Amino acid sequence: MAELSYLEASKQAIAEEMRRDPMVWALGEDLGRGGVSGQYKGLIDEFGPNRIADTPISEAAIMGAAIGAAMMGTRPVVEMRFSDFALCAIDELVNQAAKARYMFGGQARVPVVVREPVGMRGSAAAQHSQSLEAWYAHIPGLIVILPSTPADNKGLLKAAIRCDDPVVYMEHKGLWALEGEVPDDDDYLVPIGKARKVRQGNDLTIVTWSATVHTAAEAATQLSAQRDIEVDLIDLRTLWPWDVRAVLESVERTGRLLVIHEAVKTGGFGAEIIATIAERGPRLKAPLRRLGAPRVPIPYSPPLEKLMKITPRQIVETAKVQMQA
Amino acid sequence: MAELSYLEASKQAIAEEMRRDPMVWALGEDLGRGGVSGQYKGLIDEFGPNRIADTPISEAAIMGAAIGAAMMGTRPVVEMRFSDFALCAIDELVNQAAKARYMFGGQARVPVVVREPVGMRGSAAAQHSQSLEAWYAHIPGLIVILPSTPADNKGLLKAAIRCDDPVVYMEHKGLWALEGEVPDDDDYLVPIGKARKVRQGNDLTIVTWSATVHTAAEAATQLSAQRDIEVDLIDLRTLWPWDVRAVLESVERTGRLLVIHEAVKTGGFGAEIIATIAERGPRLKAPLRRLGAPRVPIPYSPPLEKLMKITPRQIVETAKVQMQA
Amino acid sequence: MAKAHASHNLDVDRYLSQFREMHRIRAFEMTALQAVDEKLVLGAVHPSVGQEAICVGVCDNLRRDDLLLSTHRGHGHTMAKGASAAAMMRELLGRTGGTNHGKGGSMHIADFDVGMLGANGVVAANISIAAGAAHAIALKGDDRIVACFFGDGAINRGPFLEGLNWAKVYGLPVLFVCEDNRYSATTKTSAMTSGAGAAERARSLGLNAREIDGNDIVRVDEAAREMITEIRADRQPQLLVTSTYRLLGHSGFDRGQYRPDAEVDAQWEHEPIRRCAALLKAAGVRDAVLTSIEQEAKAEMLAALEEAKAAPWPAPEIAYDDVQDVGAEKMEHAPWLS
Amino acid sequence: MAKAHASHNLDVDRYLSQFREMHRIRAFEMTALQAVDEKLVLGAVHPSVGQEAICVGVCDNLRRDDLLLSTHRGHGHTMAKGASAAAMMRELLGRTGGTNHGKGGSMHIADFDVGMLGANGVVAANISIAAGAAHAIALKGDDRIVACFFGDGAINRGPFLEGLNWAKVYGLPVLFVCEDNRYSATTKTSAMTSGAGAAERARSLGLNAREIDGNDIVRVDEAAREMITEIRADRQPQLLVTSTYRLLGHSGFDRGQYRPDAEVDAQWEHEPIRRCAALLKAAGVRDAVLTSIEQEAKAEMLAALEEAKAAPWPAPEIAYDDVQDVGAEKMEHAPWLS
Ligand SMILES: Cc1ncc(C[n+]2csc(CCOP(=O)(O)OP(=O)(O)O)c2C)c(N)n1
Ligand SMILES: Cc1ncc(C[n+]2csc(CCOP(=O)(O)OP(=O)(O)O)c2C)c(N)n1
Ligand SMILES: [Mg+2]
Ligand SMILES: [Mg+2]
Repeated sequence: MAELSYLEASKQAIAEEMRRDPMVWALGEDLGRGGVSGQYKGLIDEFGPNRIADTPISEAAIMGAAIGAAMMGTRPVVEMRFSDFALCAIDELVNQAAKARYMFGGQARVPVVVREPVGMRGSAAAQHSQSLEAWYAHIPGLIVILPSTPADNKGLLKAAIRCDDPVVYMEHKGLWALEGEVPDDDDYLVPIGKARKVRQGNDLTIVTWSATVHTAAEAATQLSAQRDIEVDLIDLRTLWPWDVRAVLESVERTGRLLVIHEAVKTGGFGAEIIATIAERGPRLKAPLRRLGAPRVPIPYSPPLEKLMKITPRQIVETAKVQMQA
Repeated sequence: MAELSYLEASKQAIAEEMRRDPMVWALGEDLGRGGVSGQYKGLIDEFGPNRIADTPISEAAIMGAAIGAAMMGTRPVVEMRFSDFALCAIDELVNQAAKARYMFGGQARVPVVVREPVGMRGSAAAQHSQSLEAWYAHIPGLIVILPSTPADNKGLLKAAIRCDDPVVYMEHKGLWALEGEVPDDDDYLVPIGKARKVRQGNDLTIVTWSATVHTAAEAATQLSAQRDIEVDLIDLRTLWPWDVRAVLESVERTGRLLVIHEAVKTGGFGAEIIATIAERGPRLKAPLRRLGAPRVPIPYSPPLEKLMKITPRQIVETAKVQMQA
Repeated sequence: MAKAHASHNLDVDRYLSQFREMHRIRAFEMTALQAVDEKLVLGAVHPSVGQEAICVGVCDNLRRDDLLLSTHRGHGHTMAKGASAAAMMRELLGRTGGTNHGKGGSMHIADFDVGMLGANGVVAANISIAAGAAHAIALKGDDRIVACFFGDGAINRGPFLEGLNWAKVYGLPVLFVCEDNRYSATTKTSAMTSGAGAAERARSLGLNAREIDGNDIVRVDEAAREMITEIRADRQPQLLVTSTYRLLGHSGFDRGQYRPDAEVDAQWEHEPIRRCAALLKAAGVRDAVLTSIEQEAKAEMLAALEEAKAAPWPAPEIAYDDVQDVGAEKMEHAPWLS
Repeated sequence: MAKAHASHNLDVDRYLSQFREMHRIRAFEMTALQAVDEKLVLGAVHPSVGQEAICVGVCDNLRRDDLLLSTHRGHGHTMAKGASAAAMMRELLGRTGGTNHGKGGSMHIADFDVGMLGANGVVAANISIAAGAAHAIALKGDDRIVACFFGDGAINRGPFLEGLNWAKVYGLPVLFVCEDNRYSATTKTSAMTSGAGAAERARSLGLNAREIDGNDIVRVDEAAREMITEIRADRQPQLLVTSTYRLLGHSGFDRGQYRPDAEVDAQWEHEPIRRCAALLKAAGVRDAVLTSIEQEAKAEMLAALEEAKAAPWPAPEIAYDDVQDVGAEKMEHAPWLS
């Protein structure tokens, strides 16, 4: 175990996988100087410019080329800088990467990992703050992962790189500096599709992912300390496939479910979770609930941006309402 | 009233709006020869090539140029041919059109109508069959409309053209030939955000939109004739804004809700509807239910493609289960 | 009419073989269109009738392990690269034994065994994928090359710029081939294309580019051979622009009536098979030989159609296969079963 | 060092005014960076320090009702087009009275009153939007033109091809301006760009293109004037490629340390304000005049910053305004209130 940042953990994952498999390479803008947030810093020294490849500002070609290179047996890690810019490469990701294996009748595999950092951070405004994970979960063929801790950002990224399916891998921009214990193990893999129990409780199930896990954990601490409300807090970690079993087990125990995400509430993946649980018809002590951003583009000014974010206080208030229902 | 096809109705809508407002124009590939399905046939004779504009195969520029032209006070109708190709213009639609007004602090308006026909039809396969309406409903700034009848395809398209917000307007490829009564009225507008009651009943609420409305209507007829199950059938017509009130009123009456769409079930807009209703916690007689496509790309071969489609039989079977719960 | 070639020099065996291949492609297309008319094929079929010389002239100069990326109009390329016409016909009919097990159809036809990495339903999308396939070759350091076909309409989409720039920046062995058949669906491409065209655009991106008559099999064959030889040696991308004409409608659904009869009729005079026949005759090949090649091709494709009609439909379960390894839905969970 | 101009011919009033404007831009940028350091501005700020001559030389030749589309590096263009620096500074600080009411910030700054239709956070996305704005002008038949700026990195994205083709196909009055500052964020653009560059690419698309020294205010001013005059008359798009250098880091977060000191130091010798000062001095303008212009500009921007700091934060309700007319969520329904 070592204390690493979320950023360092991802870099360790890439370095280990690149050492392990010469077919792994990374491509994206500015990677030679470390990438926009330093996620690749120093890798070029070990692996050289062919495997830590700078690219033109050509998101569509970055994705398209990665697909062709993946079909030919390499394992590209595609860096999209921010998930917002992946919108310049959606045809490639959704019409090509996600469908190639299927429409070619199983002849192709597209083992790409598409890194698309999400989320609000410091007045990044409407075109640099989006969390569109729900889109990808809706697309057959894609896997969707959103790590929330340094350890997961090692274990899930390694699992994603070893996976033969195209993976949309969404780190959160606000978590790069977060520190935590990370296993040194070269083969430390976190299984795709398994949720993580952050905190055990019997009163209210909270399901969330990415940076909001930390907001929810803070709220859970407050709820326990101030109200004796014990939250069963689940970090979903992967949206597709998602851990229905873990969520269902918890909700059957607590009778209460709150799903929280930073993304816009309307049409967010929280809806899928609520709908799936509602369809199973478990016995409930309170209506199922979601918290998410309003259906508003992310504003720039700090106090306005703050209004778009889920706060511990909101979670506490919502939980109290659910406990009273 | 005249008997018109869904296709003719849309053409009438465009022609009337173009006569009414010289700032309305249409642009897209092959429009001069009527467009890929004949939706524009003959319009060039009345309005000329500047207002029924052929374009290069440049979806991104079609959308981008429409945005610039809309910000400057014209009202473009953007033809994307199939919704699948709009994926080549997602940055323009989502990062630019949807956000321009907001991020410029109200200085811009982007009154574009983006026509993106959806749905499966006759072995169109994985890249020509998608229904991604849920994506757009998740994006602040966008309006999402899916007409199911000729009358609506006149009234909603006219409303969309007169609307100052960007509208994603999704006709269904399988409905072009559908005939129905269409009001002659030049000012026949169907309000955006109001659902249509297709059939009145007190046993089970079915909410759906686009071509599936007709599948559900057939099932409802069978359920009534064979089982005395009376379906309250709601054609949502617009997904954003959607008519929560109409759905809630119905579910409170029937105690049962089934949402059906042609799109992939996972992460489809059905999840949003189920989640919204679940959060309100109405008294239910059966668990909320959805029907949608499996999370599988659309296959080509007719018997496989058929497996992806909702059938009246499935609806009937699901309704019977809900009635027994 | 065929341009004069030094027919005494003509490699008769080679061009007889290419003549046969062109006839096989044409017969495949005509048979496929017949299957469309008979509603045996429901999806779109984009025939390459009139463009056969480009398919054959280029692909005949590729090795089996070279790679090919194609378009919606991909039957000719695929056959010329060596795929089985019978399996392709089954694919068009959506049957068992189709190249893609019936899951792709005409627009997604692929045969990885012969290096054919797929037709594509999105215009120009194959360009950056081709660059990427070549990128993998470069990373692995082998000596294969990639051929990437696209139409004249495709040069107005972003991937043309991004993909050609990519191939040149990284020094990737791709032969890009633009089939300029003058039309983009119902639109005259020239009216929607600024500047001097594909070759000039490619040159501005630093690629060597050549423009040739794409209906002249000898010209195509020679140009492709030279360019492929260069590319295999210097690992730099090039563009071959071939002028041709789409003799039929855009697809099986289109009669192409927006084009004046006179224009179309004139083009039938210049079509590549007739021109190749003239060359072969001038080189001494007897009419009967040529006719029997044509007849054999037609018979082969009709047999392929009959055989495809008799082939079984795919089992329902395969609809759920090959989506993804992790998180694949199972047929047991299919909505109508639950 | 400044190239020699025929200084006896120099329109001193004109270039004094442009000198002042360049200083105002530089002072704005330096003040904005100071505000970043003081954490008064949290978002990215991309300064145009070193590129002021392009902003001023081009925009000074536009009419107020002409239109402008800009990039992430848009402060200079916006000021040169006539926007209020005070309102821009408020925008950067996210305050009431900002050009965008604090909702856009540096990367989305816009002032429709002066025809400035927006900076853009997506590289190259403004190109097709600019073509569309010109398309509207053409449909309406008025005589305005559109100026569209982008960087050297932007020419590798699809919109460069699609947008320039569009403008030429429809005959639209756009002056495209490429600011070639040699870098795309931390990457040397030349390493990622094939062929002879932006001008050659534009020519292959049928546009007239000129390449000039973008640090020479007189050259920029003259070239822009000539090109704008032509565009206003013949309604055809053109491209002006200006070579320059990004003297500072990519943004307020970047110190630009991947560039050798010697390279950067050398470029400070060629920067446009110093060169303009030399010209004006040679034309007889006294040092004191130039110095006082610089001082005034700095004082103006420091005052703008002070004023912005004192300005109130926007009211929470406006976060919910201007999303859309139909189906807008209301603040009452905000999650933390429900
Ligand atoms: C991105 C995209 N836009 C539109 C279409 C619809 N479409 C299919 S083929 C075609 C014309 C293509 O013209 P060209 O590239 O010249 O190829 P050709 O059909 O002439 O072989 C169009 C517009 C598409 N498949 N993909
Ligand atoms: C589509 C897209 N990709 C990546 C980025 C991130 N990014 C912002 S500015 C920039 C460099 C742009 O270089 P250039 O066009 O030369 O403009 P300059 O910054 O030099 O003015 C990059 C890569 C972006 N904003 N948009
Ligand atoms: Mg063509
Ligand atoms: Mg630059």
